[in-house]
Amino acid sequence: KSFKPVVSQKTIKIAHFRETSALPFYIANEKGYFKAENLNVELVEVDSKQLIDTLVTGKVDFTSAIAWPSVVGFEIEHPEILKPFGIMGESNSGDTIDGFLVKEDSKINKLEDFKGKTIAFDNPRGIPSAKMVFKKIGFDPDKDVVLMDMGKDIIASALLSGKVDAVWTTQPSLTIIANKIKTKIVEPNMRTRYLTDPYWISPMGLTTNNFILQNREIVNKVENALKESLAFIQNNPVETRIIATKYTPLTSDITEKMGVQTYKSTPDNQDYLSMQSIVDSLVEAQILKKGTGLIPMYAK
Amino acid sequence: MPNEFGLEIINLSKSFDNHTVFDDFNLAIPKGEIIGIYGPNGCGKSTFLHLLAGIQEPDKGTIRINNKKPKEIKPGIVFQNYSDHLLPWKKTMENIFLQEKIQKNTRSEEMLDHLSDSQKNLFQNLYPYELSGGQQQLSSILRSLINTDDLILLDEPFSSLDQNIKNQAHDLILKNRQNDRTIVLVTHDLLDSVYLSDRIIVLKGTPVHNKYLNLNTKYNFKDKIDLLHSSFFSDIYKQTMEYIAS
Amino acid sequence: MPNEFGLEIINLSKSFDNHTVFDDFNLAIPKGEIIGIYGPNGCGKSTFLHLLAGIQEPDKGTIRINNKKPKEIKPGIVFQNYSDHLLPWKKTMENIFLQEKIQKNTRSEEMLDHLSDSQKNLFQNLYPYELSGGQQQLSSILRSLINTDDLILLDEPFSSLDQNIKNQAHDLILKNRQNDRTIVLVTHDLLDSVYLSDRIIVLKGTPVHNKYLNLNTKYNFKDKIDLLHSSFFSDIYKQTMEYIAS
Amino acid sequence: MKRSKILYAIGPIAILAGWYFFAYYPTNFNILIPKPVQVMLSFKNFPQILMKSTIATLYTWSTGTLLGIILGILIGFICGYYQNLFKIIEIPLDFFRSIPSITLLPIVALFLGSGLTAKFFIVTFVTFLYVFIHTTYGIKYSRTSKQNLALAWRLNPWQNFREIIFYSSLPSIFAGIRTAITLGLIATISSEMTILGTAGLGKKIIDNMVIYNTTEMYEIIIIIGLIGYATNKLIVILENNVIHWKGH
Amino acid sequence: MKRSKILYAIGPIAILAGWYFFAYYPTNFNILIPKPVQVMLSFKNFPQILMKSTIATLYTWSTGTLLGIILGILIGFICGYYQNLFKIIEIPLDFFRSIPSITLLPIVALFLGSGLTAKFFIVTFVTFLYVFIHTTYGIKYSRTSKQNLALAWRLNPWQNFREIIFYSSLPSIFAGIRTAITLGLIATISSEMTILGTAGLGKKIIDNMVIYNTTEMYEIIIIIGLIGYATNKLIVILENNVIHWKGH
Ligand SMILES: Nc1ncnc2c1ncn2[C@@H]1O[C@H](COP(=O)(O)OP(=O)(O)OP(=O)(O)O)[C@@H](O)[C@H]1O
Ligand SMILES: Nc1ncnc2c1ncn2[C@@H]1O[C@H](COP(=O)(O)OP(=O)(O)OP(=O)(O)O)[C@@H](O)[C@H]1O
Ligand SMILES: [Mg+2]
Ligand SMILES: [Mg+2]
Repeated sequence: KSFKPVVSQKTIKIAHFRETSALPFYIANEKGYFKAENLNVELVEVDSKQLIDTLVTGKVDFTSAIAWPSVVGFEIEHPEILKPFGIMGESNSGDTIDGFLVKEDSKINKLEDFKGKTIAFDNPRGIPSAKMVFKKIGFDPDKDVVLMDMGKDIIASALLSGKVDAVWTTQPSLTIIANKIKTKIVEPNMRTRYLTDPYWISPMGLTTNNFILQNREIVNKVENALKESLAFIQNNPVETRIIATKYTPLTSDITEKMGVQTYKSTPDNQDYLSMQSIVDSLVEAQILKKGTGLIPMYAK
Repeated sequence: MPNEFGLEIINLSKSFDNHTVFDDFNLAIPKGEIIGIYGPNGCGKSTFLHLLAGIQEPDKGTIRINNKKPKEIKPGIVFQNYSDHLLPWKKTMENIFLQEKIQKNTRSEEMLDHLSDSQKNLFQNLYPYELSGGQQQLSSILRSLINTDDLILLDEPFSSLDQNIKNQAHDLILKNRQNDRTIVLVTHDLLDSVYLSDRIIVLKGTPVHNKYLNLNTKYNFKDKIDLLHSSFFSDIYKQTMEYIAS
Repeated sequence: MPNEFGLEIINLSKSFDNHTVFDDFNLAIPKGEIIGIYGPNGCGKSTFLHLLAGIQEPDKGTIRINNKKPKEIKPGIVFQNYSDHLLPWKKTMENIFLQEKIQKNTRSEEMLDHLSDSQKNLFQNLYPYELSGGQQQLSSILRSLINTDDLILLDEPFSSLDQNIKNQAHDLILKNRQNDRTIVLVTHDLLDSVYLSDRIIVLKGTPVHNKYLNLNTKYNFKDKIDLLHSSFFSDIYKQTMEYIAS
Repeated sequence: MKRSKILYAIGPIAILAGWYFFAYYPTNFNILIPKPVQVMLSFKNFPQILMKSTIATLYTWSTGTLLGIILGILIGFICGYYQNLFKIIEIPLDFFRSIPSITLLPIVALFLGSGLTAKFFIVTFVTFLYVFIHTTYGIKYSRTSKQNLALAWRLNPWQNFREIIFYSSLPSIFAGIRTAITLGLIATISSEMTILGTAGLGKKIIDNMVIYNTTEMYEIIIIIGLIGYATNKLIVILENNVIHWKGH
Repeated sequence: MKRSKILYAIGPIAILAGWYFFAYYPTNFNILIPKPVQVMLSFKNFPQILMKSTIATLYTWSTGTLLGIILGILIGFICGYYQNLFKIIEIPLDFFRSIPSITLLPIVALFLGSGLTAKFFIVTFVTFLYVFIHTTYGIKYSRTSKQNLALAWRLNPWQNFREIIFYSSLPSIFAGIRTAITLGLIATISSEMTILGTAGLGKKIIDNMVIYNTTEMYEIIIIIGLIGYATNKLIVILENNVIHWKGH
């Protein structure tokens, strides 16, 4: 790998795709935390599937949160390029991040009621965790329930037309659909309640090893700015949501009610264990061909 | 009581854009005749056949064939540009019998008796676009003669035929005369026309009004050579040329 | 020293699938002649013209026109199915001058002197598909005569013309004779052929070998009527018919 | 004429009626169907909210499509004439044609980035493909009689194209253009949905889809549909004026 | 013949060469391009890994497309003959044709659910549209001379269709079919990406995209491309055998 000289005062580019998962970056940008660190930051909007591509081809220096399958999958194909930092997820003490939506008049109120029912997941990562959860309560997840993937755009139609009995989705869809049609949320944050608490869904952001080697200082500054953001989220839930409205397509009636993910700037040992079990479950579910150790990826 | 006309045209008018081809044209022909139509290029002969065939609609006026409307009869027709009217996706023989097959689901095999073996072979094996012009025209004539009850329309049907095949075609047409069938023959060859027709209508440039020559051409000669050298024919020839030049 | 042939065919062979049309055919014609081709339907007349025009390739043999290869000359041509070979997207007059416009970027207006005003109007204002058959054929003849240097190919070019227009076409063709221009005329009308041609080649069914009648038809009559009634013509007529029947 | 206008109205009226019905009739999903009146009213705000996106979409679409059409006709002609060239590009074309552009997008983005260039490339490529195919079809099935004329006249390829083949192929080319402008519009909007770009209706669709703003979604659908319909109508009118020799 | 085979090889070889080049030449994106050899080797595992998905895709695609083609020809003929019916459906068709199916999907899903029915509906609808348009074009531009024959013979609509119009329109219909099978394949895969369905290559694409398994992604792209190419080739062979009267 070639070493390029450090260029000072250069613009730091951060890729995002206008989702709440990039909130810490939006807040740092909005509240001037990047500026305070003397960073000149540009937020670059890209397609959600292009985040890692733009990062590894050098078009940007950082990306916002990307879920484990992509990060780990890329690491397996091309080891030692990506560098995750921070973590994002859900916790029992935090907001509602995911849940099952059922029709308001549905008799389903708890996990046990799902026996014999069909559930659509708008996110393939949901299915392996759901299987583990159902196992915990004594179901055979391959027999007692039908779990299927479905595109985000049609889960509401599927629920309304009775094609499925429930849909499992995450924020902000959870709030949006609940807002739009008469539904109730069942078993919010099942992963923290039945698996591990907190349940870490993804890193907070990514950069590359190459970039760190040449720009360690900048990376530190970015991390500092994001730490400020996390504190802000903790202390200013209302303003956080106003900023979310500004940076995403979401309208205020949604952001006001929506749950915000739990973030942590540096994982500890317990977190690594929890994260690793998630990755392992992805392997078990055959979403990933094989796993990788997350600690080496995070280690500096 | 129905009238006895094979063909009756009343007050027919037809124009293209600003060019009037027929203007209040009237004609009545007894049943069962062969009628020759003779006239200069562009005087409306093909248009007349298209009107009889129901391919074009008159702007005004009435056409009756055996007292029926054009839409009620199913004419046989040889078009002036015959090669465009054979269907290239069917063998020539299928083309010849297609109209009959569609309309009556029969096949008048006896028609083939008039063909030589080599002609039969040709029509059986080749698609129309593989035939020579004259071969295409002969097959078009055959097609028009099969299965048609009231009306056969022949637009310059011998233009590509050699002497022998032309005679063959003449025989075919004469054999297919019937008491209630009108045959309309357009040709620039006056001898052919006189030879085949009972009557020749001579037209003279557009628009066609009610002034036209209506020549009786029934005769008693044994063959075409006799006819050619007869004063009967030279009379008709003179009358026709004079009328057209007038 | 180049030979003096306007048209030279050496060992020409041409088949379609398993049907041989020409088999080692040879012919040599002096420069500047009008040659009539006479023969039964399907004997290969149109195929011969297509070979001369470069539309089809011989299987074997050589063709020379004024000692040039077919690809080196730009012939004028009237096709047997003339109406298919006028371009419907251009007015008739543009069609008539198109070949010249493309090849020389000139416009031989003098050609129009031979037309009547009403003919000129017709060709100027109408698209080919709006013309009658005879009008289309006349415009095809005009197109073939304009701008062609070495060779003019006429396949049954009078089949749809009335008497007067046919005479007009005859005049046009005779006026366009040139010392180094060969005109090949295919027609089933022997009188027309004798009237126009210096020589008639009589073919007799397929395949065409080297047996054919090569009739000198130069004569000295004032007009067609004289010719028709001459013993010169009836001699040629007899010879031709006998040869074909043999 | 009056009667034919009534016929044209039947389709849209039926759709509108269906829309009204499903928006108000108590099905279990009528809540996801916005009320027609609401959608109509939302057009009031078109200038502020959707004008800019509409213009952006129209710009990408028209430029890319025009280029694709011209390339399609020209390369189609060249390939129709030089069969050898056609053989060279035939396999790659038929190969890539079948792959959904969403799959090729990441690869295209590698080479052209994910900006305007990639967007134009995709729109132009799609329209090119269909105009190209239909041009070659037009040439393939142009009448032998006309090509015999070109042979006898020794027309060179360009003369042949200009005077005969182009006109012969026009019906087929127009059919290709109608397919292409529609697919070009779809490609424009789809690529606005995924590829970064300043604005565009595709972007608005995604934004509204995320928040289930069905009213604006339907408004956008109507705008796109109207654009597609109007362009098709224009092309048909153009076609009927140009090809006066229909059937001959 | 040997020479022409070489020509056919040039395109694929050029693409392969380009692929090799970009996979090994040190650009900033060459790590995102899998090595050709790896992808070739991965075909070893095709039976276990992709066979089932391929069959699922082939099934949806072929069934939906076949239905769409038949409907397109039939309804195209009916509309070509009964201009009034055409007028009724023209506006809705040109309207919906231009809207990306991804936008219509939520609406379709409301009515047809989000299962196989919706998938078939979309594939059939897309193929129908293009075959339909090209059938009407074939009819519109079928030769006057042949229609004069139909008039003189007083053929009823069905006889006219069976004996004349169908054959006259075949070149145009085949062009439509070639467009339609490709778009049908694209529609199948795109809907497998979003609509529910256990298997299908579209699903595999999404799965592999998410985990950056570019090797299998490229394998799938190659499979789709080959399917598309092979089908196109078959159609062309069929076409050339059926339409022996080309140009006449
Ligand atoms: N494409 C083809 N395929 C097969 N046979 C053909 C083809 N073209 C011509 N032929 C055959 O070649 C022979 C000669 O045809 P050609 O058109 O030259 O005859 P011709 O002398 O012009 O006849 P006519 O006086 O009827 O015009 C015919 O028997 C015809 O069947
Ligand atoms: N579609 C059309 N548009 C305009 N004028 C037309 C159309 N069809 C025919 N005509 C005109 O009508 C007149 C008659 O044409 P028609 O074909 O009936 O003549 P014809 O008597 O058959 O001539 P010919 O002996 O040359 O075949 C011609 O002057 C022609 O220009
Ligand atoms: Mg006529
Ligand atoms: Mg001939």
